[in-house]
Amino acid sequence: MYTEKVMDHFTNPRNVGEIPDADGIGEVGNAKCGDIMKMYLKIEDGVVVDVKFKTFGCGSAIASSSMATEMIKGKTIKEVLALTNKAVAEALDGLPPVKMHCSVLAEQAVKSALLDYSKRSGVAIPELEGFEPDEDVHDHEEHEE
Amino acid sequence: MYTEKVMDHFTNPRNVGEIPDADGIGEVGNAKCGDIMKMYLKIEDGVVVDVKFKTFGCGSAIASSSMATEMIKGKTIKEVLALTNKAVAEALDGLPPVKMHCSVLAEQAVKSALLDYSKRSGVAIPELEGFEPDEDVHDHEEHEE
Amino acid sequence: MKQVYMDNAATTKMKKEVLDEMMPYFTEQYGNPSSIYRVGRESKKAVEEAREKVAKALGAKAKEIYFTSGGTESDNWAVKGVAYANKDKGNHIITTVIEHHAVLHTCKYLEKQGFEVTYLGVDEHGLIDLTELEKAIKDETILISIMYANNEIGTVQPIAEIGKIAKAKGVYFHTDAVQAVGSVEIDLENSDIDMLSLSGHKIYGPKGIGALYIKQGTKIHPFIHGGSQEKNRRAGTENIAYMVGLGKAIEMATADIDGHNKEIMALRDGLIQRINDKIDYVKLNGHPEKRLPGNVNFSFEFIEGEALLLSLDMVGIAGSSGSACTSGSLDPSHVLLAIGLPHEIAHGSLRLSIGDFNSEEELDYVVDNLAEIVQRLRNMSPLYEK
Amino acid sequence: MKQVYMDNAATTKMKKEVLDEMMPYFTEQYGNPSSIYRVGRESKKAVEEAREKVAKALGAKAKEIYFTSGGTESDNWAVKGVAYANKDKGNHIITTVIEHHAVLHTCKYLEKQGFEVTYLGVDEHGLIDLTELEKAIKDETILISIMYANNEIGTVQPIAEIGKIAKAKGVYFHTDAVQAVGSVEIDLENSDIDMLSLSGHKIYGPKGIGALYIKQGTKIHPFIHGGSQEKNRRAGTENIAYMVGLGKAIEMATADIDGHNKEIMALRDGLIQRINDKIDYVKLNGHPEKRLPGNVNFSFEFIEGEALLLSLDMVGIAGSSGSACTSGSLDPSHVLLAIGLPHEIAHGSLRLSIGDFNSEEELDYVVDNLAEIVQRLRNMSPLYEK
Ligand SMILES: Cc1ncc(COP(=O)(O)O)c(C=O)c1O
Ligand SMILES: Cc1ncc(COP(=O)(O)O)c(C=O)c1O
Ligand code: FES
Ligand code: FES
Repeated sequence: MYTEKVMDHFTNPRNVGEIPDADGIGEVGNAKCGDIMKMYLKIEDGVVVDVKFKTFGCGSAIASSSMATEMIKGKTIKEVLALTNKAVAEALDGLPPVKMHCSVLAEQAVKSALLDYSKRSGVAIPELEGFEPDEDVHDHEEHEE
Repeated sequence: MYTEKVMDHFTNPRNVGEIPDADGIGEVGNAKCGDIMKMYLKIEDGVVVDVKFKTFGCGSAIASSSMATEMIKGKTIKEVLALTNKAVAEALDGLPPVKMHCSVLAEQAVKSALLDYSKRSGVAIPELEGFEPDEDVHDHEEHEE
Repeated sequence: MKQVYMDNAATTKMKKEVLDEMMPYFTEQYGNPSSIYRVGRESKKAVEEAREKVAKALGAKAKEIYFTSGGTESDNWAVKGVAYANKDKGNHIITTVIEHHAVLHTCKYLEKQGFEVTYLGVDEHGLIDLTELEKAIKDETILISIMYANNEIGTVQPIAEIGKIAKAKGVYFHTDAVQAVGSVEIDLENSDIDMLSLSGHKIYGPKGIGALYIKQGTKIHPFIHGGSQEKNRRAGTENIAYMVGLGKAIEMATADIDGHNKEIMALRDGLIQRINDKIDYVKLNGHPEKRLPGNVNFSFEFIEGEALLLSLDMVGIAGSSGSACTSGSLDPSHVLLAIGLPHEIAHGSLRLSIGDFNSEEELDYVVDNLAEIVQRLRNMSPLYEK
Repeated sequence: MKQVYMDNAATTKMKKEVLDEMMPYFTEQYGNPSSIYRVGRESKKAVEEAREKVAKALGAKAKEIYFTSGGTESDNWAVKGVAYANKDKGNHIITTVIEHHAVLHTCKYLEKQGFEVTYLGVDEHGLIDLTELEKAIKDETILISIMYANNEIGTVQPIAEIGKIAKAKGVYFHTDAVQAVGSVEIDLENSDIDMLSLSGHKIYGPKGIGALYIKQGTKIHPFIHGGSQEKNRRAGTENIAYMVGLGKAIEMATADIDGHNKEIMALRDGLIQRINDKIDYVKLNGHPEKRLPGNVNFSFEFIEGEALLLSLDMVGIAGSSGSACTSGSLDPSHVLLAIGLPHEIAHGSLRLSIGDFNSEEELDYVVDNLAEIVQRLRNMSPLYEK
């Protein structure tokens, strides 16, 4: 079902935890499954010097969080902004179609954290203008197909 | 499916054949399956001294014919008239429900032959008044259930 | 690595005795039971003997037992067959929100075909309310379909009482007993059940065989039309080997239900005890007493089920979150939501279902690993310690 | 006693290679394919590999193959599934009078549910008339269901032409290929077939497994509702062992159809020749050329089929009169009546169907015994020498 990469990141997730004095914190939830991801960024001179996450979610959500943190650590904000969920999924050697949205969660968590940083620090991030992580984030309705 | 008795009478049917100078011949057909049975009687002094049959039909029709001939040979007309299809089936240790009508064929063939004898010889057989083997004897219609 | 299979409610390993009885029908006994020659007659005999065994296990008559391709087909047949055969009388069906999808999705389909369906709710333990059931019955009601025991939380419904109500109102009563057979004494002759579904692979028989009990006189359409097999009611060349297997499996499963349950329940209660002792923020789902002897279903707060299952799998433990059928889905179990669990708690549920091959010593292995895994996942969870 | 099995059109003996591949799924590989743990994933993999094999054998895509419980279910699904899914478009179905009961009785049922069915007749060889087919299509026509090859007389229909007509008129085309698979080259990707039914036990696989090919984009309802197996289109816990068996069986059956047919046809033509030479008042039923390689169907005047079958059985020969499914019935075969045989001649018919396990030397045994039996029964018949 899952690739070895996914299982590796799921079993030994990188950068789990919190950053008490984070510069930006993003929390997103996925309307489809009710899972929640929280991302903490430490940013110095426009560079992500540290990142941690906490995830309540499925295996691929955890693996996606872990992979995303690895992919953005040490990167500039610009570079981080370029991170797409597709890139995360590819870095994991792919996700099952029904699990692609878990990688979206990771992308959104990162962007949310950057937005928070922008708000707190006053550093404008024009690319995030209009960005809103899925609106019905906490809509936990069941939806029978 | 069939009892040993049925299989015995089917494999080694008794009294197969024709009686060229028969005193009574009965031929009946079964509307349900299109099978045909022909019964020849030789009657002397009110006693069936010889009997033969020919049957175009299933295993239990052949066995029923054979058994019926055995059961009436040497019997008086009165005794023969008492022969029921149930008795034939019982003598065969039973027939499958769907095959009970094959024994009816045997009973009717015997009665038809007696009727023929009565007509030819002028010997009245009051018990057969009104007897008519199944009317639509040659109705070969298919009947989808 | 140690392998501990704790998903016996999803499917069971076939027993050797069952397979042994099936084997001849995979080799020399291949005749078509509809044929009149020897090898066909022998197949026919095997089928009828298997039917006798199923009937005997349930206190039914052999002619009331029809073989199907599984519990799902049995459920489809019962519900659709009665619905279409009785639509002149009415178009209303009553079922519950916690049925297996085999009944639920069939009902949803029938709704699109013009039938009306009432889905009864359940209480926090998964029990229906008999008064509510009675109230739901109306003139147009033609069928009540309520499962004997739930596959996820193990709750056993008051089947006798439901039957009485159905009978009093002249409504057909179907019960999905796929999970109940072998765990609950069933005596159909002295019951008000009109139809009952069962499945082979839940009782150490093969997967892809089941049966539907249809009480004599029940008005029901065939579901699969064709040849005259199964007395013209279920067409298709007979799966002789599996029928024989089901016969053997149900014979074994019902030989000593009480004794068997005692053993399984000892394991179950031990497992529940240990989990309660060792892990905090947990909740046992389902009814404390009216539950299947092998069913353990816990919610672990702050974590998600799939992550839990994957982690257990990595140490060789096979469990399930809700029903196996929903594992492709993102929604939490409809059963857990129906008993009132909030979405995120329903999400963090684990079913461990104990079967005949489980042993006392496996439980320690499970609980030790489970405790560790739960802690690890909680440490990753943004909801924990909040 | 010598045993000669000549009823391979009714069912076949499973090949050893097929059983061997199935065995692990009866023992250690018992996981539910819907589960995410190891033993479940392995089952899932086995199912998908089997699906690939079926797809490859038919020139289809794996995702167009759905496993069912047999040919009968496949036929029911195709016909009912399309009927109900397209009833907004129309309510008219076209089929033939010589279909298997799995299609015929399904159509009869649908007639009672408000559908209209045209049953095309056939000529003396069992072939439909394409012009008649074209004329029968009207605006309300939603489905044409015509069998690839007939099970009783072996006649193979002009499937490509039928497909073209169906496509031109925008009508779905289903074909029951239960008897054709393994005997006819089938390349679904380059065909106008929208649905195709097949069955395992006719090709040396297990009884109780089949498949329905559904071309992508076909509008069809699920037939068995429930869990999300088979991409939500055919619910029920998977019969993994049989799926694997079907995969292997179809792979073997289609590995070298031409070479295989040559062998079987040599036997068949030898048998036909010998019967014609040795027995008088006989008539070969079915098409002289367009027939299945293993099908021999003769009428023997003046005698009745069951008596013939019983007598053959007593010398160890297994044959059939018409289809196995009608053996409980008193009516002669609907197929033989449809090709114009009078009732009493249809009644005296015998199908000997040759399979992979038959040998040249068995034929002598069959013909010698047959000649003797026919004579014996004729001597008992009031119709003979009339
Ligand atoms: C309660 C219940 N009903 C029906 C089914 C379906 O049975 P099967 O898997 O044999 O189709 C199951 C199991 O899957 C079940 O647990
Ligand atoms: C042409 C045809 N269609 C359908 C079927 C039914 O297939 P199954 O026996 O797998 O249900 C058969 C055989 O019985 C057949 O010969
Ligand atoms: S299923 Fe919810 S994030 Fe993966
Ligand atoms: S079936 Fe015709 S007489 Fe037996």
